[in-house]
Amino acid sequence: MTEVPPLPAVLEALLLVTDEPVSAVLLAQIAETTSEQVTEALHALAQEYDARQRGFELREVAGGWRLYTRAELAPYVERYVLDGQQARLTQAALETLAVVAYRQPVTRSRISAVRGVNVDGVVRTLLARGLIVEAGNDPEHGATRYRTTALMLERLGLRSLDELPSLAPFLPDLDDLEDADSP
Amino acid sequence: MTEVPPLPAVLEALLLVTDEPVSAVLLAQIAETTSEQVTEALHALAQEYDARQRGFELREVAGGWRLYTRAELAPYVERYVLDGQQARLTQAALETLAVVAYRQPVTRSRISAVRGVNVDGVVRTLLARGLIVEAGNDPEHGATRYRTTALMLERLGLRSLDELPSLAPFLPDLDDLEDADSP
Amino acid sequence: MTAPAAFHVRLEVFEGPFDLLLQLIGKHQLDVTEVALSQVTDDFIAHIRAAGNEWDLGQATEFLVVAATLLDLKAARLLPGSEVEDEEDLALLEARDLLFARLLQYRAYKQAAAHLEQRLATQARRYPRSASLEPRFAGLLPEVLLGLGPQEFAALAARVLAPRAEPSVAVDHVHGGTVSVREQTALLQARLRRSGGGSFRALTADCAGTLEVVARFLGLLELYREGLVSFEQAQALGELHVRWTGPTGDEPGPDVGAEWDSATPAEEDA
Repeated sequence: MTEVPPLPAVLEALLLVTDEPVSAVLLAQIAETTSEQVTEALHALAQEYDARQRGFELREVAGGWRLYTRAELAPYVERYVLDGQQARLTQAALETLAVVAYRQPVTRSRISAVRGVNVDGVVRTLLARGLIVEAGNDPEHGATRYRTTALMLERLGLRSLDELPSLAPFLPDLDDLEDADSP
Repeated sequence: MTEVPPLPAVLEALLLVTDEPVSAVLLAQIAETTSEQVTEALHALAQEYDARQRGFELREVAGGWRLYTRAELAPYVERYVLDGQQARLTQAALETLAVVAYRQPVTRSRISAVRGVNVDGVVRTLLARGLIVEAGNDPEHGATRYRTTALMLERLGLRSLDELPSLAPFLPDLDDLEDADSP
Repeated sequence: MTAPAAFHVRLEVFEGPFDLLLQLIGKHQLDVTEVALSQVTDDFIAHIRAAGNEWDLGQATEFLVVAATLLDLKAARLLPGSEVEDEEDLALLEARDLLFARLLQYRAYKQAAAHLEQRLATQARRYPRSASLEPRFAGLLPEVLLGLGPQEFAALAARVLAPRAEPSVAVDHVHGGTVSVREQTALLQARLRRSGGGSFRALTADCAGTLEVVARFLGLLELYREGLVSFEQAQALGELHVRWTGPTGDEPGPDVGAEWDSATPAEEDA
């Protein structure tokens, strides 16, 4: 990038990919500017969203900034959440759940490594759906680890983790993979 | 709510809470309007985001709409979401994906005939990445055929396969190739 | 035919015979629609030689098919009076057109692949909104459905957890003994000289493996090029008959097939 993009755009991009409040200090680090400038830009954005009656609003909560849906629109969001579509998991969520089920207890970074993508959002979704829970910290790095819940077993129709089918029959012949041109 | 909120705001709120591309039809159901109006409003929003150089953009991919960070801001987003990078596909995988995309449903031997090499390993890679799936058997020889997935469209940022550029100008008359295609 | 001594080919990354052929055509700044394929035949054969025994057999066969066609076309150009006269010539023209068509087809997909690559790269720089619900809505979520049973779940897990291969060149190389085209050609010469001819089937009946059959086939092409044998084939894929048309005396025949054997720094003449 030859030209430095405008600060508000950078902030919007960062806010879009997180669903946890982010501090102005952290945002300033990433945007390579001062937290004063960031705070100022965030306030301006919040005002602009309000003035233009956007569907989202920018609020400062618990020492961080986060995008929220506008309160007046809650009935629509509720309808969307209650719609049957939300009962099922996305493919990304299912795959992440599968990794946790077979590798538990497992940290987010390990899941990311397996899936090749950032899984923060998906892990939060699985937590929110009660399919996984935190299971202490990794003794080495101290990172939070996750395990599956009784609800997850119930949804699969299993009594215990011992009943999870072995992966062996499903794993491709490793010889076959040797000349796979991959990632 | 006494007053009906503006459609663009409703759509923005819904797009903020979704974690996969949402179809205009579903959005219309929730917003209680027609999918034509929704589609029109979505296009207008997408244009507005572009014109105002927002940090996010609204894109139609794989038959649905989803908010994305603007591509130019990737360096900042990647600084924040460190493990977000996706592994790149090899030339072999790209070429194989191209043949599947344009000739689907297609068997492995037909892909081999086009590329002049065995493609078993690459096909497995693409299957494992979820970019292609099995699509029944060839009625003549019974060989497994493959097609591309919605995930492939999403990764390419395509609305549908129709958006792929036409191969016709580059292709020799396919009738001449019948022999070449069945090794 | 001389393979220049200074011909040092650094094997570049290429995927299959068509890819290689396109690269070579590009290197000669020739247009694929007009190129006389015989011009790049030497380079192509040189690449095959340079790869030594680093070949995967499945790959090698495709390369050899293309190489054989190229040699054939080249030989036809070098032979005097190569106007279309008989069925052999017609078959050669067909082979050329087919090779052209496949090459053009491959090029089209290669261009499409480049387009996909660029799209993937751009799209990978856009990060999607993927958020869990705001706390006030989380309680509303309907009971979650997995939509699959234990077996399907395990299959999914296996797919996701399957080890990804390292990006590397093919590792399952052919480790069979090296087969010398030159030796096989000498053997064929001696045999044909004695018998005057025979079917390809008979000439390869004592081969120890596919590689030897391939080597003898290449040897026959070389002998054909030298004008020492002629071929007869009643129909496509039918029995191939080889007839010795060279001298029949006791004097040693020409050393043919040397340019296939990269291991021996053989004569640089022809």
